[in-house]
Amino acid sequence: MKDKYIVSSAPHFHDKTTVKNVMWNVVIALSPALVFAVYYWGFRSLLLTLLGAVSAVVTEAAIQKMRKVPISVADGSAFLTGMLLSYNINPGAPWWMPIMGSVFAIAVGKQVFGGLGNNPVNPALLGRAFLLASWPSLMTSGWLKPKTGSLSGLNDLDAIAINLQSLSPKAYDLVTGATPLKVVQTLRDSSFVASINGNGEGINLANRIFTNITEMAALKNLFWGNIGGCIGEVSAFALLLGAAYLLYKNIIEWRIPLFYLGTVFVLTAVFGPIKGSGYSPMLPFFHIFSGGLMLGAFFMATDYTTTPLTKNGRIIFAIGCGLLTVVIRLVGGYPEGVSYSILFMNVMTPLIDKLTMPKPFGRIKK
Amino acid sequence: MGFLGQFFSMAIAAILIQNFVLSRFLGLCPYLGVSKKLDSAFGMGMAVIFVMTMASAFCYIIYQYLLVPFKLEYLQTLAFILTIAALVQFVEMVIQKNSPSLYKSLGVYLPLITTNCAVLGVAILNITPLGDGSRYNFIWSVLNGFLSGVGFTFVLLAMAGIRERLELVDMPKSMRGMPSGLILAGIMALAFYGFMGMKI
Amino acid sequence: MSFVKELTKGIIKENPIFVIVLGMCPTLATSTSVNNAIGMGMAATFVLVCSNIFISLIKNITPDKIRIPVYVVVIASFVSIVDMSMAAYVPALHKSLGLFIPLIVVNCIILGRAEAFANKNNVLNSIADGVGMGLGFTLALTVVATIREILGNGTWLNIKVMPNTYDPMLITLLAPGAFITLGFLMALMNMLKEKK
Amino acid sequence: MKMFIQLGFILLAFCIVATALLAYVNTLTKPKIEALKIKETQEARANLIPDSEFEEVAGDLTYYIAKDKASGEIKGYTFTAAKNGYNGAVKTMAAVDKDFKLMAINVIQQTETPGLGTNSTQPKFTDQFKGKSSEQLIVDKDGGVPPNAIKALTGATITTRAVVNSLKETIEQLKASVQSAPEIAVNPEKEVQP
Amino acid sequence: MQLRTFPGGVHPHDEKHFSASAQITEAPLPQKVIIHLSQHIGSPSTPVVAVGEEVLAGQLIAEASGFVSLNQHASISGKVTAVDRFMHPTGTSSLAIQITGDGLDKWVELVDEQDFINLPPAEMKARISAAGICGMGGAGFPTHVKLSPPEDKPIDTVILNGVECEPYLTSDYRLMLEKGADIVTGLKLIMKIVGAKKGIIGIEANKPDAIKLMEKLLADEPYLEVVGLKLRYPQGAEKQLIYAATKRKVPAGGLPMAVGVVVQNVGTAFAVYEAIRYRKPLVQRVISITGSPVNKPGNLLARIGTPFSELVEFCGGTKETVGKVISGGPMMGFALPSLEATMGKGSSGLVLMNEKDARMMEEHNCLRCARCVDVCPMNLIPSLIAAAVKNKNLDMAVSAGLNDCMKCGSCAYVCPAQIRLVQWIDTGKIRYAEAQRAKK
Repeated sequence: MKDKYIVSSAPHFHDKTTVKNVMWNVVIALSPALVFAVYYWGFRSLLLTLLGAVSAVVTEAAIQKMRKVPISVADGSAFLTGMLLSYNINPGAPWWMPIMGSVFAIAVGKQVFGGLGNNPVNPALLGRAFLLASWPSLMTSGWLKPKTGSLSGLNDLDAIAINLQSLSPKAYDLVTGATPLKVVQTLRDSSFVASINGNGEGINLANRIFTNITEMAALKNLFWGNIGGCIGEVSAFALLLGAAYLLYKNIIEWRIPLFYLGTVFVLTAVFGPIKGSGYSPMLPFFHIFSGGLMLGAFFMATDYTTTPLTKNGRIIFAIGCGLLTVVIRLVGGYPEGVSYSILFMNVMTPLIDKLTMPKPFGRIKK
Repeated sequence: MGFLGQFFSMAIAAILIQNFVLSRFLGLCPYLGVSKKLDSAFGMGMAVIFVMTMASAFCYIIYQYLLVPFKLEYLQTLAFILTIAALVQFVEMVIQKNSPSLYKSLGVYLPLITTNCAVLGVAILNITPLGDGSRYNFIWSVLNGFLSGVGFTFVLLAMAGIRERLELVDMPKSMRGMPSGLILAGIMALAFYGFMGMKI
Repeated sequence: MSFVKELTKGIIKENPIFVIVLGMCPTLATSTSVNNAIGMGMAATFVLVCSNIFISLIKNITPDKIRIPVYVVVIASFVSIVDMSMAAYVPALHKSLGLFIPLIVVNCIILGRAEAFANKNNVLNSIADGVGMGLGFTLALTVVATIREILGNGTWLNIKVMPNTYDPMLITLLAPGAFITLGFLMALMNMLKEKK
Repeated sequence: MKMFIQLGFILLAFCIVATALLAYVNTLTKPKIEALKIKETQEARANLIPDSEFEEVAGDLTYYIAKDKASGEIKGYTFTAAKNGYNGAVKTMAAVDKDFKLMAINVIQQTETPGLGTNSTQPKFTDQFKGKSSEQLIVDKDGGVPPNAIKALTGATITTRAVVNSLKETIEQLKASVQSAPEIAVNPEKEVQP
Repeated sequence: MQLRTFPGGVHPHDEKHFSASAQITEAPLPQKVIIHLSQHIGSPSTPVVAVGEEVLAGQLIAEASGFVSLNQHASISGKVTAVDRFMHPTGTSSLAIQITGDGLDKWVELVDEQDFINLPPAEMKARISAAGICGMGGAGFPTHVKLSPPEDKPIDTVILNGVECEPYLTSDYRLMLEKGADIVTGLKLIMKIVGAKKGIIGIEANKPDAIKLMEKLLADEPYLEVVGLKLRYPQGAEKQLIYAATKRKVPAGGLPMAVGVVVQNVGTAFAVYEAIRYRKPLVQRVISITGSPVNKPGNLLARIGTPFSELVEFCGGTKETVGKVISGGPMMGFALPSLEATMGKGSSGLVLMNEKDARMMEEHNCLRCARCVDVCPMNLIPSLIAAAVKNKNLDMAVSAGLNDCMKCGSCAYVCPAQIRLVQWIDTGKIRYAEAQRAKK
């Protein structure tokens, strides 16, 4: 019998989506944020991002060569990991930071378990957690000021500054020298409020900064990225642009971002205000646009490998992420909790999968 | 802070912040040894919660009402380990007699618990003075034992979930078993870092 | 001949940590500095040797049924002795090892050697086994501690070994670093074993 | 049944031997340990306020009155303060002078993050407390202005706060205690000569 | 019209344009036919002719060897020249009867019963059984068995499957357009046999003219209804079709009769009509010969047992190098090593693919992207089953739903890592069957 034709099992027809185009599409979706970062902080952000991405690729290739398995860096997953890792780094960080992070992310986060698809947690976030644990002071200070604005996103600094400087020079430093979430975290800290001024003026002052930072003008800066922060967290607008592309391309699914952002929105609306400050309807928007939430919700919490398989599982996952993010932001030791919440929920993913195992069609409940 | 608040903060600390396994390095042998399957991890976890709670109670009583009055604190280690060993034996016997099905699911893990340092660890920690010099009273000792056990079980289950998943993938040969288990524990410890410094 | 064999096997071939994988808890907890590691190793070695001697001596007079409780009593006694002596003579070390000294009682290595070796062998070999295993444990601890102390603090046995420009990788001193360091060391052992 | 009793006896015998042995070791080591403990705290106090003798005042707050060895004049007070830091309690031993200004501090117990919070034991950190009154105990991150404020440890503001705030509170407490027990503080005649 | 559907599923490019407008044409008489003894689910038929015997078209050449079996008839007149193993439409080799034609196409005598609609159901069923009809959608379940539900499972609804959700295939579509009235009659006959009160014809939205035609034909029939269905694969699978059309869920491991439904393919309904009215055995059917390499893709009315090579030749041969030949649709069909296989009763199409489309991609690690979970119409986790099979963990595979899978291929279609999920699941099913046998 002559075998002329290819014999394989069904189906003989395939969707066009491949691992490769999924990964590179995510890279494309991430690039607007980089453009914004370069605009605000200069070419240093581009350099750091490339350092992270390239060292991730090199690490992956080196390990695969050592293991004598096919080198698969062309699929873009290592590049993406490195890029995401750099996006979580301060644009003013030393040049070796993204390299160390990427090497750790790829080696410990991914290749230990056999590479793409096997990693239990998001390698980029693991890399960031590693950097934060290893060099906490370098990771949490030395923010670069955006070319056109202030670190905390407060535009009318001069007006506030006069009032502030007379009351407390340190509070002035806070407003001018910290990222928006750090400002809010400090304002929530009763010992800070008590220490700036004993006779009640401290509280007034805290309330005033709190109100200002959640006002429209400051929110606009958050939206466009005219603030201090990590490379990729810069602009909510740029990230939403990329997210829309991924949603359109059907690469990410709406459930995780929606429920994640929704949970944060609701919880910060209820628990976000500080004692004594009036209710600001803009506060939940502040929380949604600030820090790494956009980046996390659309690009990290949607990572296929480390999120639950079922739709219900993904909803539980997203709500968990939102809840933890708010808990860490409001009462935690860090101003930002996005990466830790996602990491934690990544660890919980197999259990969520177990709990939400779907019932086969037509199977009767026992 | 009321009782509930204190309970809550103790729970957060025992489960998330100062988890026995991930932060205090206690109970690693069963953590690495019995975390290959979710079912067995669950059985082990339940057994550990039970024994840790009981051990906290008994060791506290023995320390407070036997060793301290007679100035025999130096017998602490000996007394505790014997108490725990006897307790485990006793529990095993009781369960075997009264609930064969429970014995079937927990029985294999019980003897292992005697040498689980988490149990002895919690007993000793309960009688160790806290930062301000005070010690837990009986109720809080028992709760501490219980909550620490819950924290242990929690990470054990999470670990078992991940390892069950990793069973199905192609891991490098040299990483299989203990090495990947340890690295996973490290990753989990990092993931739990977000709760550090939480003001409750 | 057999004495030497029993003595050396614990160091590499049957290393309690890397090969038999026992006694993880103290390995991870006390390897933040070489100093602590050696202290812990010595304490455990002392208990291991003493309990091995004692158990080997009494192996014929202990009824099999209460073998384990007796071992526990013996081990716990020696641990208490070490605990008290360290508190009296090396208070600083005692303080930094803290909880993990009484926890030597439940260190699987000690009960494991009692059950697997001392119970079946004569006193002399039991001493050799105890010393060998103890040294192996100490050695393994020291290796882990060396990596952690150098990377995490830039020092070895409190002597500065890294240049001043080195920014210590703090994670190696923390719990995650401990797990990951030991994990990689074990993977390395596996790789070496595979090559053989 | 008989066997059980027999086994029980053997086990009991072992326990008794063990207990006896431990009791013996205990008699040897206990005095040493206690002496060490006392010596340690004494040394710690002596380091804080040299050339003094210390007198314990027990109460809500246990503190020590330091008197000059030669003149018997009150030089100040030492006490310990504790507060939860990043990871458990941070305990500090401190000395204040008669005006309740800090003379020296020593962080004697902490389990903070290695490399960050652990730096609280280093002189670089503790030296800046010298001469501060309780009003001046403010962490710079909380709005204090150096040199009057305490410069926070890099990456360990929470540890710094634990030290600063525990001292601040305890000094206030000390002030109250000292003032409510005037007979000891102001009547040097009552003192018993060694 | 409200379009209905089922949960899960995929939406592959339908690629029906190649042959959708080609009218059904009769294929020339083949010189040789090969009639397989097992073209159906159940025990193979028993030959009743010997080599060398002369046969007429429509003559019984192999009879059912039990209740769940099928009669086979000669599809051309000629001489039986071999009873041997030949290539089956699924690409394997199995026992078949070869008839070399005499070119005369002499038929057995057929009737034309005028009052066939009023025949007693038992007689109808006997005629169907005699005609050797099986499900013509591909699975090949003997129709007379399907129409004999046990007493305790009353059937209230008959659904005609005009979904044709497989990409490329158009044979059912053309049949509906050209023989619509006969299909409706077939439906009524089936309803009569099982005593159903309601008849539904389910058609996907990409065949609007078929829907329109059927609606016109059913305009005066209060108990018959056309249900438009959203474009989604595998809507033609029984359980999915039943759910889409009636919202009833067939229990796992159960048959449609458990929820009072019988599903028949539109081709089957046509064959039932012909069998009851003319006593005509099933010896020919419509098959789509399609795909980009085919010069003149078409829908042929061809004799059962015609070699595929002759059908392709009749369609003008090929214009580019063929990479893959698929018997059936591209989602569930079988890739053939060569064109020497012959069409069977379940052959609804032959799809040819050029080399570029046929290229196999490398299998990657599973990304856990969960696309397979989202599309699985049976609500399973295909990636987990496949991984469990790969790791020889049969218990896990079974508990994850190995035996619920109907191999529709939706999961493998969407998998970005190109994992051959169906192949793994198939391997699992085979291993499971072996394990069960070993247990006994």
